[in-house]
Amino acid sequence: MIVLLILMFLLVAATGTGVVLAREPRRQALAIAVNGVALALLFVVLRAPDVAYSEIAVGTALVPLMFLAVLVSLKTDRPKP
Amino acid sequence: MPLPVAVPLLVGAVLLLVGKFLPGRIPDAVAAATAVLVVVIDAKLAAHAAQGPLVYWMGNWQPRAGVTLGIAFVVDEAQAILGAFIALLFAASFAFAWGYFEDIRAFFHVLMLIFLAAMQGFCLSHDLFNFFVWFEVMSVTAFALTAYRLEADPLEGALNFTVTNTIGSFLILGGIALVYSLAGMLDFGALARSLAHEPGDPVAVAAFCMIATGLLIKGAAMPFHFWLADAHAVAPSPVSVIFSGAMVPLALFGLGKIYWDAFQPVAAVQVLMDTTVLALGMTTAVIGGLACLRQRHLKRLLAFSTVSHGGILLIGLALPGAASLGGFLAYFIGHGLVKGALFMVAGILLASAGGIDELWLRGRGRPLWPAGIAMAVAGILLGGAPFGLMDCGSRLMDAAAAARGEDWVLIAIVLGAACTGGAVLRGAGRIFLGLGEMPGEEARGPSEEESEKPDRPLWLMMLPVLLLLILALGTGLPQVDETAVRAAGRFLAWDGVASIAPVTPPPPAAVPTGVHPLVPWVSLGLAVLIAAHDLGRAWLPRTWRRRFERAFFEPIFTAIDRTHDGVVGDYVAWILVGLALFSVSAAAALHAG
Amino acid sequence: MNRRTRLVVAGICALAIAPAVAVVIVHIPAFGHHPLPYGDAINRAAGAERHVTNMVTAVNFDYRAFDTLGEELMLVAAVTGTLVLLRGRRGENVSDRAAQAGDRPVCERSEAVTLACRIFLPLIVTFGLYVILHAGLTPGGGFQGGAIVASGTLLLYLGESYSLWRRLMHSLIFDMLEAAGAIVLVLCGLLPMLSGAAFLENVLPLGQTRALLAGGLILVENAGVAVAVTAGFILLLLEFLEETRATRGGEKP
Amino acid sequence: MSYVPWATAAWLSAVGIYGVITSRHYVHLIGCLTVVQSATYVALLSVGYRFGSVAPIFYTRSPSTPAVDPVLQALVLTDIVVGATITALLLALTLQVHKKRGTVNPERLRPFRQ
Repeated sequence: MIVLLILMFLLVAATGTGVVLAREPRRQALAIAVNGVALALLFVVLRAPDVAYSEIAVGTALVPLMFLAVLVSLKTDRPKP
Repeated sequence: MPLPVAVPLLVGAVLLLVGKFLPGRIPDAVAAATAVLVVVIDAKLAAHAAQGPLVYWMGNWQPRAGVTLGIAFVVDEAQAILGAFIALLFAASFAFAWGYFEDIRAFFHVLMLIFLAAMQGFCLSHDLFNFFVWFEVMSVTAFALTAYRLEADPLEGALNFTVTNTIGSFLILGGIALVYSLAGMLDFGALARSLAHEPGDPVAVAAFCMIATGLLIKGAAMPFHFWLADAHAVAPSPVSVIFSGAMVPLALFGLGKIYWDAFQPVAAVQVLMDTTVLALGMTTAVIGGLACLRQRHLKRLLAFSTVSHGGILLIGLALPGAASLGGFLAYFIGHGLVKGALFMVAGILLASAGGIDELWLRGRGRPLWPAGIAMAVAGILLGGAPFGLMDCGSRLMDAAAAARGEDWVLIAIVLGAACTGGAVLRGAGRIFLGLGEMPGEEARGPSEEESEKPDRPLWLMMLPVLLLLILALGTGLPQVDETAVRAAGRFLAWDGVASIAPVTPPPPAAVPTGVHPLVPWVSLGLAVLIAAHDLGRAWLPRTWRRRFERAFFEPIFTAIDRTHDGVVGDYVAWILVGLALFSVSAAAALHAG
Repeated sequence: MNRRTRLVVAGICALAIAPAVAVVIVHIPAFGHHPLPYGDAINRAAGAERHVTNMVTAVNFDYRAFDTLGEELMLVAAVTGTLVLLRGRRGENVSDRAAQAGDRPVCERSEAVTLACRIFLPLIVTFGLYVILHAGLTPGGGFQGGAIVASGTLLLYLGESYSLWRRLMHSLIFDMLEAAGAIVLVLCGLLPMLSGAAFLENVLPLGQTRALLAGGLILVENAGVAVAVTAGFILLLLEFLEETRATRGGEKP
Repeated sequence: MSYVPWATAAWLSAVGIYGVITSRHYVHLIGCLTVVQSATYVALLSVGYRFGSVAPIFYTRSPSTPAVDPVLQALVLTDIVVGATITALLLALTLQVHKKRGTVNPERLRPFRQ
């Protein structure tokens, strides 16, 4: 159990670092989703299934989707100089 | 007792539902009526709380066997009066904004009503996490309201505001986690009881530092204040009224609340409050005042004056005792009234004269002379005039500082008041009298072109201004000192423990009188001198200008400009500086204890 | 400050903060052995008092329902703010139909994708509803289920077409649903007061433990939250996706 | 073992703040803020954890089984809403700023440029 916990904590730390280091925003949206999955797994191990559900729904689905939508519209948007 | 929160929430939600179908001015009227209703409820609560604190458990979850299960509101006079004042400011702001926002679906009113409810909740809540929830609701509505005009500067200001304040709220959450790991409780009273067992615990001190930093970011103390000038200067004027008049001081009051209600038993936290927070307050008062002199964008000028007066409020909070807390309460309300009136004057200029740049506006305010008179009166009050509600506040702080032999604290108060009052008087003289042909340092301050919708008659906009100024002037009676000190004394004695233990009235505190009767005059004189100097530069000898100003003031002003550069990364780095400051001084405090 | 100065400043500060963090980490009560009087009291009492088996739901919708009220209004405020920000420029009039994608080619979806989405959509929505309904019994609740349903509806977009999704997801309806959810929550607080009880006091009959309809007021609040969250998140997605369409002449859908 | 959770939380917030300070793209900056936020989830839930306990759901168990703290889980649920709403607002602000200024580099966005 303890080993599993330590592993999960390290995984979350690593994926979180990955989110920061993914400087290309489109890749970062993916990294956020991965981090969300890692967090949700950690929450399951920490005996918090309720929180894990909402992290899955929000952290891996809704938030990265909003990021992607914004990135697409930033790309298509041609501002007047 | 939950009504001050529930009523505006309900009205806000209903407005969101039916706003699309409401014609014309109905949302204005409904929102203003709601704010007035909240004033009435709060005033009734204040009257009831005169006998003793009112404790209300949401969902009727009374504590059981010493364990608090639910969330409590604890209302005493001080909080109820503050709540009533905030709602009053909202009512004035709604009146000022009458017809200003007639766009889609009353969104403005919905956001403002939720904002009002959040402030009431923040003010009355007695539970650490609930306190955070209302703090966060307050933030979210404030972020959205800042960007309401959808121009470039408001959007950038809102981004800086959001990023810095979000980091602040994460810090508060971290602090909550630390506290919970120690006490396993969230109610303030239960926390205080639990923390009293470990007076020297570094975890408790760290928790306090994190929560305090979060609140000081919102309360715009040095070095966390950078976002304020960007956000308050660009928000719509009726919103700036609330930001400067209520939101920033309320965050500081929140700091007082978590300190007196929960963390006071921790010895090192007391030391921190006495030294670090006091020093931050003094620096903020002075730096804010100097930066204020530098501005030509009128709303930005007012924003920096809020920073400065926030510093003065922080001084009142950091000095212990009922007298200085009473001073804080009086100054809170007095400053809110005056600053609200000033932002409304700025709004009038934006709407009727079509600009906000002090130099551009020179002489153009003449047709709006009533606003000019209001601005001058407000400037005199800000400058520390020996009458009015703000004077009550500074007199009490003066007495409290003198009682501890720390009279030098007054220097910061006088400097802050004089600089901000001087800057406002300068603006009034230049805009409404056409004085000051030759601009000074302020000429190189940043500015931009903007205006607000010019469709409201002057008298309608002047009405709330007059109301606020009359209140600020007319309530400066000796009885106010007494009420403020009594309310503060009871807050200190009751508020923390009321949720878990019966309370008895504390012995009535003596009302101290200011020991330095000349201080207000010095401060006001200095303010007038500063204004006269800036407006009459053309007549000053050139050597004076070259030698004195260039050598002495220019480096200061340049440094201020450089640091307030609007880059969010820098602001976050400054937050780290503040955190480092807290870490070092907390270590010192623990070591000393 | 340029980036390097900023990093140097931050680094120096980090050096000052790091020892403090280390001291805190050493002194914090050991992981896995915290005193948790509040949580234990709830775990002991809530099942018997509120006839629910999910303690998190009991906390969220009863013991600390006042937090949830604030949280929901925060969501409403944020959604309203986002609407102001994104709709303000486009104007209200166009927001009820799909914005023109300009001269972009409509990409054809492969039948496999359409089929997969048609299969998964009902599954996800059903699962979301299940999570909402079983708030009192098993993990989940209005918030989690609402978020699941909201993201599930996107499969319509993926599998069918944007304009169909847009037609079904009529924004006015969700505006009103969101407001209605918030009103339900506030009324959950206020109505018990009419009967002389406290704000948010659970005055409804509690029902049987382990039954679906147990918990009294918890059920109503859960429903209100579910409606507000579903509508709020759908609105957010709607506006952000609309934004990707609103400009003409983009090269990529 | 006892230090790992707190170290993780501290690391996440440090690395997130580093990202915020050095970011060149506002969307990236917002992503870094979500990392700082995840530190608060980790810290809160770690405080509520207890060895040898079950989740605070007693559908199939007796309520006397030792369980982890449900209050903190409720707090984290609220925290997640906070995060999602703030992210949405920030993204909307970024979009609009891009329309007005044509850039999303935080270092080029400064209100009141002289």
